[in-house]
Amino acid sequence: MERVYLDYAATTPVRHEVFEAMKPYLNEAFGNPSTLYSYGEEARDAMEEARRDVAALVNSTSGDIVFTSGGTEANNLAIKGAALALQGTGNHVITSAVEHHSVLGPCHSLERQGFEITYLPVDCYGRVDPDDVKKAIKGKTVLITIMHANNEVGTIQPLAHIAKIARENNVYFHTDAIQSQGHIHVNVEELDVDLLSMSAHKIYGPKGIGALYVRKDVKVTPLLDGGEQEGSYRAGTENMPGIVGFGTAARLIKNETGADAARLSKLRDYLIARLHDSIPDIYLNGHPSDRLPGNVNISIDFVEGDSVCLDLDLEGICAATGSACTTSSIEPSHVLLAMGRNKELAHGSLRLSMGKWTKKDELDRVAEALPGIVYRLREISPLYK
Amino acid sequence: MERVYLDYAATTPVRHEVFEAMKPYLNEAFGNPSTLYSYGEEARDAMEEARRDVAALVNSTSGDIVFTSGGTEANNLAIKGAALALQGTGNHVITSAVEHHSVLGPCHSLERQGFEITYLPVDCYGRVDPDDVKKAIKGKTVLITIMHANNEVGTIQPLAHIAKIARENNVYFHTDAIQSQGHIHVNVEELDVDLLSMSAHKIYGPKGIGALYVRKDVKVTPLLDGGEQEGSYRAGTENMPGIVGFGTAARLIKNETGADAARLSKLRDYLIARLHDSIPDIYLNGHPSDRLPGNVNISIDFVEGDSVCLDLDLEGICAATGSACTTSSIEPSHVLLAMGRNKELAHGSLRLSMGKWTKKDELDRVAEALPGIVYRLREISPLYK
Amino acid sequence: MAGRFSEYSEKVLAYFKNPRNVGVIKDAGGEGFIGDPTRGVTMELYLKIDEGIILDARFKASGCGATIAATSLITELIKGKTPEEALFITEKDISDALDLSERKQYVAELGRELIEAAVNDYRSKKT
Amino acid sequence: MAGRFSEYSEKVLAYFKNPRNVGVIKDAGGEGFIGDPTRGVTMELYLKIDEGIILDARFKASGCGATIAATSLITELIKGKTPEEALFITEKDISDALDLSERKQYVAELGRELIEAAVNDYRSKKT
Ligand SMILES: Cc1ncc(COP(=O)(O)O)c(C=O)c1O
Ligand SMILES: Cc1ncc(COP(=O)(O)O)c(C=O)c1O
Repeated sequence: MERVYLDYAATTPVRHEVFEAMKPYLNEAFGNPSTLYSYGEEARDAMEEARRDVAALVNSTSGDIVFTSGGTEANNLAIKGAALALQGTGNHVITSAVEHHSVLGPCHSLERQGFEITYLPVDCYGRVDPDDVKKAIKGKTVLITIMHANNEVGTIQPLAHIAKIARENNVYFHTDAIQSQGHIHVNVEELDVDLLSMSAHKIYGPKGIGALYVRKDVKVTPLLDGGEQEGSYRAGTENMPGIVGFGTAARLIKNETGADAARLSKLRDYLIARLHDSIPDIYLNGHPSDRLPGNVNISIDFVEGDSVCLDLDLEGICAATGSACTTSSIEPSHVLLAMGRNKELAHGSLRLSMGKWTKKDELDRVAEALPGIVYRLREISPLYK
Repeated sequence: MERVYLDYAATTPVRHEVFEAMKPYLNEAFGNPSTLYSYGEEARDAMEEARRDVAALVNSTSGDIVFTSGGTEANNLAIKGAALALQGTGNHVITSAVEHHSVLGPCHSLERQGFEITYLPVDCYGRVDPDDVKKAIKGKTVLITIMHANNEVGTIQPLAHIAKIARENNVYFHTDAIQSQGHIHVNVEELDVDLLSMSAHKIYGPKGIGALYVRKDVKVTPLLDGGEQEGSYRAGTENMPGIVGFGTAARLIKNETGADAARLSKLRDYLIARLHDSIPDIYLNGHPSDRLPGNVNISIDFVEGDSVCLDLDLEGICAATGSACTTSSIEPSHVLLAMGRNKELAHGSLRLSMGKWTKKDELDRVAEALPGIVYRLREISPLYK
Repeated sequence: MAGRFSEYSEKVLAYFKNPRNVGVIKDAGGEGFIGDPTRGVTMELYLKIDEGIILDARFKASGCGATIAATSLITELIKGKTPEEALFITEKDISDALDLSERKQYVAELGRELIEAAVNDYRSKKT
Repeated sequence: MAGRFSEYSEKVLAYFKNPRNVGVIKDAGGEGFIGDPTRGVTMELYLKIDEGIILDARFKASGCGATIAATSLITELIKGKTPEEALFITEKDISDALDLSERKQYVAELGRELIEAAVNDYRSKKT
């Protein structure tokens, strides 16, 4: 039985072209871009080409791209780095309740260091109201960080609107674009952001490499001190194969974004319709249209998402739930709770995220398997009477 | 003309076996170890095997190994992480004047946050005197960080002795073992360290992956907040190919350390002798015997190291100098200055670092080329009268 | 978005795939209810007890795979025992029988409480 | 341990490999000394000046490849010029002639100062 992979939002396979581009840097071309002429020059050229490709994906220039070890580091660098750099002028940060843990984590860490954080609410689709942003701004606000598209429910935020407010109030604006980059149009100028986080393994590149766009003259205190790599924004010997892989992945996806998005949006709406037709008591999470092309997220009443995923997995289908197992219970998704779902429905969430290689017949397999699974689990469930 | 690579201390080529081990994670096996059953399980197993291999290289257990994005991050995590975790109990850190920038950088950053740092002097061979460590300890000392072997001059520090002092005084002890791991015997129990930094690209593994050994119950505040990866010491989707590559590199080098060290020590002493015989006014930097097997570092009077390296490079030989070009001058190596070399000699340093594939005839080529280069540059130099 | 299924043993998977004794018993001699749907774990246990022997046991459960597996396992473990004997089933018995991972120990703990609740209910009904 | 040679242009490399006019001129009409051996950059320029024309120029230099290249280049640039004309050589002239990278601009700056020093020495000797 062929496996059906519907967890592209978690991580994507590496494209073959990406692997081929990385290969030399895992074999003979082992130079360190910071040293040496003959070996280092090739490495440096390849690195700068990759930087241009990554920059181009979000319409920035290569001088503004800092490579990091992934999206998590990019978010940490942006948030803690900007907050620390501006510590003298204020200590208030605005974010939303539906951010990724790698944004909320740094915010909590800043809180422990005496910062005040405002976690803005969202509407039932997961959207931040720009008016709320405006109201939250104080004299001591130094940073606003609102994600571009949500990783669980796929909802796209009204970023340009929020950026305008940030600009008018002279506050840095960061966005976590890790789910949107390459999948929908992302343009640092149109969005007018100061900082934007990226990650390679969501666009068919390797894990362990990401980037932070830092607009010229925006101040960020480094997280990793040491050598002068990455314009002194980030010390450490450069992950050459990763950087070259990221560059290739960015270059390839750039021209495919439009067509992929159109195809996936159709598949997405097809799957949503089929599931609605065949399973009672399910609810779409996130915005019905203003959402990532490849994202389907439903709450299935009376069952726990973890058990649904396990059953799907046993049928060869990889999916995800927003529920997180801890050592004493299962935590419902903070995103769904913030959107006003009750805890029971928040527990029953299932994310099916599609990508470049998703075929319609794979969705058909899901649409055929899921009703039986839900039926079975509801029969066992004491919540289903 | 075959290139002669004598900059193994900067970075090493990736072993073919390492590349082969990484390949599946850059192709079909793209699972995320934190998610999913079928895909994730394989990734998780491979990750834990790699963790065991990395642990074994320094005689620790896999539960104590935290993967990082490289040696620089490992040093930053150890130093800033431990200092911040212990902030309540004290704010004094002891280090040495000859540490790598990725240790000095975090120390400077702590200084800016109100910590007091003691930079211990070294003797003419680059060694820290354990008595100085003892004298430097105060009531508010929370951390001692002294490297195992120096990256420029190869000198090995009397670590076990220093660790004993740290233990007696109940102070955390960290060591940067990035130059020693795999090249000489490294054992966290014999050295009795609490924290130890490693990096894969110095032992024929890939760039962009490293590890921090954290002794059980040692407190370290994470640098990267977010998901619960790496036992919550380090958030971020795991760099699977890097981790698997590091594990393989560690496993392979473990059994070769003794034989490699014996062979390279001989080659090292051979090259030192030949250079001494053929070039006047050169001086060996570092300890004559208590040094890394593959490290040769000389100061060449009357010339600048940068120009020597460039000339060597033009003859197909890759080497390094301790001098660092800045935008207004060349900075002499801080390591050589700390060892008492005058600035002129510190400027004339040349590091030739050997590795697994270094052959005697390559050293002969250097021994033949270098005298002419030095002669030529001295003829141009106004310092040589 | 984490499933962390790789921590599930073959034994958990076997019970999860084919849970034995699903259902409720009307007018059960003893009933136990444990857990909280808002925390993602709910277990129900129904006992049919005659002449001091648990003749039949049925369950309903919602939660992670281990929760469903453990509740099903419990129905098997206690059938044929007296309520007093059932109380001797420990957290460790459940955990061992299912090869539960460290972070799933709480499921065994809840399972133990579930048995207790059902037996207590039986006792209170009897008197 | 950084060389950063990749920032060196072909022009720098050409002058570095085959520096023209290495040497000193005894009893030179003008001499310039710039730099500091403790900072890794030293340049010496010697001018032979007759009837107000720089007939010959020699140099010595120690430092990075760009330093050596720039000092050699300067000897070529100023030969045949009057000292006054030599002063019109700008930092940019040197930088452009060698395609210097941004972080090596200081070498062109020092080169400019070197010419000035030698011309000033010539003037002070003349009076
Ligand atoms: C929205 C969002 N932000 C941040 C991250 C973290 O990026 P990385 O996995 O590269 O650490 C992810 C994915 O894991 C994400 O989906
Ligand atoms: C002694 C020492 N510490 C730290 C590092 C930094 O490690 P990495 O290059 O993996 O960031 C290096 C090498 O660059 C080193 O030689």
